[in-house]
Amino acid sequence: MIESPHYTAEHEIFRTNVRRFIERECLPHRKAWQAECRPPHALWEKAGAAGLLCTKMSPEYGGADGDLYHCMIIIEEQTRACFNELAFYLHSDIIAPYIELYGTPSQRQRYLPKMATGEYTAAIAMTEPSGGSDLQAMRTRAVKAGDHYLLTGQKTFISNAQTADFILVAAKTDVDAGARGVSLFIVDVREAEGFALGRNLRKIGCKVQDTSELFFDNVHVPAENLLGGAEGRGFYHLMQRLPEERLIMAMSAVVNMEAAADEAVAYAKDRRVFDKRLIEHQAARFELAEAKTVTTVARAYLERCIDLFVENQFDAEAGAMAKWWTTEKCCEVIDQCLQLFGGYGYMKETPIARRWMDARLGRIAGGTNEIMKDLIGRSL
Amino acid sequence: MIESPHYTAEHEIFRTNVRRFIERECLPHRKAWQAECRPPHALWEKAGAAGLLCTKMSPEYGGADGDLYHCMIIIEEQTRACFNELAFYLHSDIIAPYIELYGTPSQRQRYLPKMATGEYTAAIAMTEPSGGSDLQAMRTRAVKAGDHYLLTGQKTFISNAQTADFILVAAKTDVDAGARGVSLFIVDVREAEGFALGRNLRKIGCKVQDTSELFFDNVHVPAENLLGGAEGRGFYHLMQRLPEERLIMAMSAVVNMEAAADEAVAYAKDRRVFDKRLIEHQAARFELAEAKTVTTVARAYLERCIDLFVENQFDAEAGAMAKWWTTEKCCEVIDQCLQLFGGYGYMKETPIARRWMDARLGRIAGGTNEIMKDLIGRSL
Amino acid sequence: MRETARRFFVTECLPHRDAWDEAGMAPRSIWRRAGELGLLCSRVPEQYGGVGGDILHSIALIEEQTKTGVVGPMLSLHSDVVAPYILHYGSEAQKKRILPQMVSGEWIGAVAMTEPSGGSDLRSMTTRARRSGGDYLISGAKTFISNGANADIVVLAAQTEAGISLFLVETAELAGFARGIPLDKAGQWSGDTTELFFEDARVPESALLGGVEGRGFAQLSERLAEERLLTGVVAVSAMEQAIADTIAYTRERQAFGRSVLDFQNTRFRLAEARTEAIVCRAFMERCVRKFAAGKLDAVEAAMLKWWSTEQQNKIIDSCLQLHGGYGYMLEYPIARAWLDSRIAKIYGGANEIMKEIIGRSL
Amino acid sequence: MRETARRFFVTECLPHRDAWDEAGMAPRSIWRRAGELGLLCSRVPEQYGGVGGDILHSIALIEEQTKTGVVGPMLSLHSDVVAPYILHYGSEAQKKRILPQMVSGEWIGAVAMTEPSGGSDLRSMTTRARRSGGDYLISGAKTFISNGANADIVVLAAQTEAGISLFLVETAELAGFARGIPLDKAGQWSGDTTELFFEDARVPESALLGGVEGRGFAQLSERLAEERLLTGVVAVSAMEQAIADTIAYTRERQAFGRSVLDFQNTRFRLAEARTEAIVCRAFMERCVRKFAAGKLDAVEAAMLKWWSTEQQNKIIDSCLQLHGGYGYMLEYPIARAWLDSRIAKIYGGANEIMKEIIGRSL
Repeated sequence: MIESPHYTAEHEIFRTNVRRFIERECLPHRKAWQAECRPPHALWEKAGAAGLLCTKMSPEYGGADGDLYHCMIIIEEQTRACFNELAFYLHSDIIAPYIELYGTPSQRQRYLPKMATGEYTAAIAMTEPSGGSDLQAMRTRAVKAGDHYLLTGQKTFISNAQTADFILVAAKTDVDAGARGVSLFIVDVREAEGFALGRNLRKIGCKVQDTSELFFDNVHVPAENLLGGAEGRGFYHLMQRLPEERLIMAMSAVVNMEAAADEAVAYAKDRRVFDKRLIEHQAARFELAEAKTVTTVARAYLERCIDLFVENQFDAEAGAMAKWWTTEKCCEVIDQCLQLFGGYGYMKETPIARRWMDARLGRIAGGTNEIMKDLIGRSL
Repeated sequence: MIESPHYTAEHEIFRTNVRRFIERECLPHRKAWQAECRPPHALWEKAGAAGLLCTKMSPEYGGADGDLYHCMIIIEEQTRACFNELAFYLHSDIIAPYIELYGTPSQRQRYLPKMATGEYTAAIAMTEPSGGSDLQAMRTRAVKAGDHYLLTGQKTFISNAQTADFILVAAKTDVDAGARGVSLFIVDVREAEGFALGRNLRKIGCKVQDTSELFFDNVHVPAENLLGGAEGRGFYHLMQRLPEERLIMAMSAVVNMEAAADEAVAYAKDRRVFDKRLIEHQAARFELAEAKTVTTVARAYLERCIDLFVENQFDAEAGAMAKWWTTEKCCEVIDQCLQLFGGYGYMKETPIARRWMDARLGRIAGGTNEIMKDLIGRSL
Repeated sequence: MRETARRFFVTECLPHRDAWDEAGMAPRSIWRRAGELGLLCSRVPEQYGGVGGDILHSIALIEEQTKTGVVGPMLSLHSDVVAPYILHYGSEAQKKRILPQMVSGEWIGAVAMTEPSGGSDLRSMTTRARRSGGDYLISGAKTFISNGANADIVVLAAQTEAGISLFLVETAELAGFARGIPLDKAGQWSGDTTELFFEDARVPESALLGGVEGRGFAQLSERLAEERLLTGVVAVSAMEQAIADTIAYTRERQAFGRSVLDFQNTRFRLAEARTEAIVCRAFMERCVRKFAAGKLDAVEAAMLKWWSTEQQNKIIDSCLQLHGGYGYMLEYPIARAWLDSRIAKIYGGANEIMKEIIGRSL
Repeated sequence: MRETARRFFVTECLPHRDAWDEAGMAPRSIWRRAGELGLLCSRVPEQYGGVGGDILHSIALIEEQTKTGVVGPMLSLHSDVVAPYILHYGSEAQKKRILPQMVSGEWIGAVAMTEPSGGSDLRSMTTRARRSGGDYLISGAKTFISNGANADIVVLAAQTEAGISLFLVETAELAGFARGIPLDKAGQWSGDTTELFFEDARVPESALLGGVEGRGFAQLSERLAEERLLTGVVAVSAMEQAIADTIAYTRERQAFGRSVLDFQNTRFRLAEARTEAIVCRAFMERCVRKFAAGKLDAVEAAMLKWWSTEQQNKIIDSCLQLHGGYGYMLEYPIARAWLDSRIAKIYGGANEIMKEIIGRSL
């Protein structure tokens, strides 16, 4: 799908695996999972067995010692199959690294191997109903009581929570310390008293991906489950991880708009209207020329971002730029392409319609694009 | 040019006069005036003699007792001739009404008849170099000293000042009273010691219209020249006049974009490229269809605004909306039309190029469009 | 009438929206209820059972329905698109027979123009009606037919010897007629949309609308201006409602210690949206006045259609964004408005077709 | 080289900008000075008097010139558009004769393609070169010719029997050749742009570039990718400079008691602009790398040309707006940048032509 000098033969074998997995293990069940509004827990175990999980993780914990391109390949193959609605990367490339990078040795030993096999699935809980992206305004509290913490609060928009075995929860351990009062806890929700899984929220798109509210009422969390073992590091950890998380979102957005443009070109070459192929109408051709230009520009930009990332120069501002710009253009290109499909573009069976519904989340998730612009604006 | 049920036979006679005046008295001199960056004072006297000035003013003071449509007709005829670069309406419909509505009887008697004949030309000075549109931050002071005021301060972006016989100047009479400390003064600049006319600023467009900096250094202004005779009314007067002023700017923007679209349609029908008329290329045709739609929508909206104005329901928010939206669309339409002219669109002799340069000011003058949005936003 | 409509949509439709969404259509019973309340075909004259209202009645109904966000039952299509075909081109017998049943909600109407292969291109229509004795035999397939799953009466476009003609097809017990299952759409879930199939379906000669073959294209063109006008009405109502919802939401919602509405970006986006909605309404109302005076032409109707639906989508997208994460959740009206509005740039003639109509008139 | 260029533009050009604007062109003396400093034709090999640099030399020069906002002398046209025609298609004799004079700034180069009636449509070209003895006689008119008023050497496109061909026309003492007065443009005032007229102007057979008739279209197409690449370089530099100027201005400028940069709207607009500039630069640099590797194709060059100039104009317009009233005053660089940049969407092939090139490749 993608020409890149970075893909090795090993990457291409991996791609074949991924493609086969999606075709055999995901697509046949898509409708059922959409109806359930979540994937089954067994999917994660299958994905683990197929080597799709935690590809970047150290082999010490069962990972594949891979790179960002493994994540990219999964995104590419999901996109090709128009199965972007489930974020595999959330488990492998967003949550697992918190434990691998910041966890204590025993936390790593306990959680990472099971994440790699899919025995454990995970979620991460930052956003709160009242606060949106404002981490400073976080109300969830963790009060130390001997050898454990009591966690109380509420979270929302939490992906993967319905099947999660544990959830990485951000909470204030010191309410007066602002950002420095935030800590992360690994909450084993299967055995946590006082924890309640709220509604699985109905969304515009991304139907297979569950999105839930969470309630914590004096949930007993052992002190050893404080990530990294030291209080007040949570905000710092989150901030450190954000550029990579946003880069992954940008990867997804770019690949998605490329797929949309390709589908639209193919359709426009095939479809006949007013005695000509659609692409022979100049206005349609110009729309496609614009869409192809944007995707080409976006790909060049993405490659630059990945290069910077590899060189450890991809900072918060760069992450914010990549995230807002690519998700914005992704929606624009998809909307423009959808229009070319006419009435068929509005039918859910058409991939472009699903891309349109799914992609809209990109401008909101991971910090709204307004938050991104604010961040960039402050750094001018 | 414009179909409107509001135009009477008298209006049409007036239009003929205006058109003749522009053709005979303005266009032949345009180049010379552009080189001078200002019109001659005599132009105003000629305009007065031809009945073009102060058409809305009461006959008591030499006005024509007309309506907003006279102002509109002048704008239409200027636009048709692509001679928008001089704002006749500034003299007649923006400045004169301040004196007619808020002036003392003797102020009216002294200034209005001479404004109607063009013997006096006028300017209005609000903006300051440091403050932009922020009237509250005004630094120009008027200190009472017996039967006169001493005016000190600096103004900028003042139109018509090079030929003005008097200038309506906003100044603080009470620095502690905020908006209620602002007063307006009629300053007879021909005889004012301490007054200095600064540079005539070089602009992107609107070359015939002079735009100057003004300096006041203890300028002696007789107390009888305080507009209306009472201090602290200036801000209120300015606010009251703004909706009409912005409506006039909207009129100008709408008429201007209509002219641009018409010119572009005519050109596209005439010009042949790649073996077809330009308008036969679908992409060009769509551009024109869009431009014509925007102008049609804008005209409907303008008519609604005028109706509201006639019914005294055109408030500050409505004025702000009309101003930003029409000037924004005016620039968009003109830019889009200019593109169709290819290289000719960049030549000053082509009307579209001059429209493009002149119209850009509309998004800035009379309060930037950001100020307009701020005003609307606060009223939500 | 407006008050009755509001109550009807709020108390009798809105509570069932989720169920109707699930079913992919509104039940026939709600059509009869609408008929009972006098909400159907308000412009049909009294002699055919209606109340003889004017375009403002139609607009009031559309506005109230749009404000509640209830998509199905698609009353306006029935009342303002189908009924006028019969009223303008039908024989006296057809009017007497069909209109009262449409007014009462016993019969539901649909229009069938679009074909799977043709989109907005009427000339490429392949559905044919050929004479057979005193009847016509109709064969072909239609798609994207709103109200198609329930329609008792279909205004059908087909090729005849003399060109495109319209037929009034009564679907009850019509041999050779079949409906597809409702299409699964990105939005407008309670508005049923289906394919219709005709295979030598026999209709009497009297079903030919207007009595003369080959008038279909002219009839469609005449009626389309009205349909596009009303699309503009929906668009304006939808954007106004979205703005109102968003002002309320952002005023309430707190972020970084203040109301989201207090952020300059929020205020600017809403200031723009509100201005654009007011501009759009001014244009729409002028078109309504022209229509009422019999002066709305195809070009201006096309301008209204593309412009208003473009603005509708742009504004609703921008309003959704101001809702943050909640904007993506279906329980918020803005999420549904976003899904429901996208088709407006496509139906009733795609916006590109509108630009073509305008461009050719220059 | 970059440092020399910067000093040259800042100290030897910028102070004269107003005078050159007034004159509608830069004087010949500044060309010779640029030659002296080694700023002309930096990619010409040493054997023809150049320094044998690469595309990065050209880019450095363009960036430094764009940053100062100096339009004329239009060095890049001379060095990066005209010289390569000679370098790629000229005979050894032509290269030896012409290139050293171009490197030194003795001769100024221009390209003459566009005609009054044809715009970007090369096929409709009416300028003709017909054989007459051992020579060609050229007749026709060209317009929008940059450097036209001073050009000593013109790469001229004309119809020949075998199709469009390019000629290297030396203008000194050329009978039948005339220049129009410099055109009065909306911007780019010191960049002279004129019409050129040919009436049976006699050039030797050797003036035919490449020695074979009918290769003109192919030669133009080959060179245009390079020209469009460099247009992208100008665009990126111009937007970066505008953003830097605007950040500085809005940080300094006070309104309503705080810095204009402190307003959320200002920050958002500049955040957008900065992101777009970074995106544009990433794409431009990738195109440069491809060009250097001989792999930049016409389609990608077309993408860069339209996209970058579109962004350039959008960003500069938005930056001008953030200057408020001062943005409209010519003493501020942003006002000139706004005027100067508009032509970029038109020259080097209008952006619509670019979309056509891309669209046809799909």
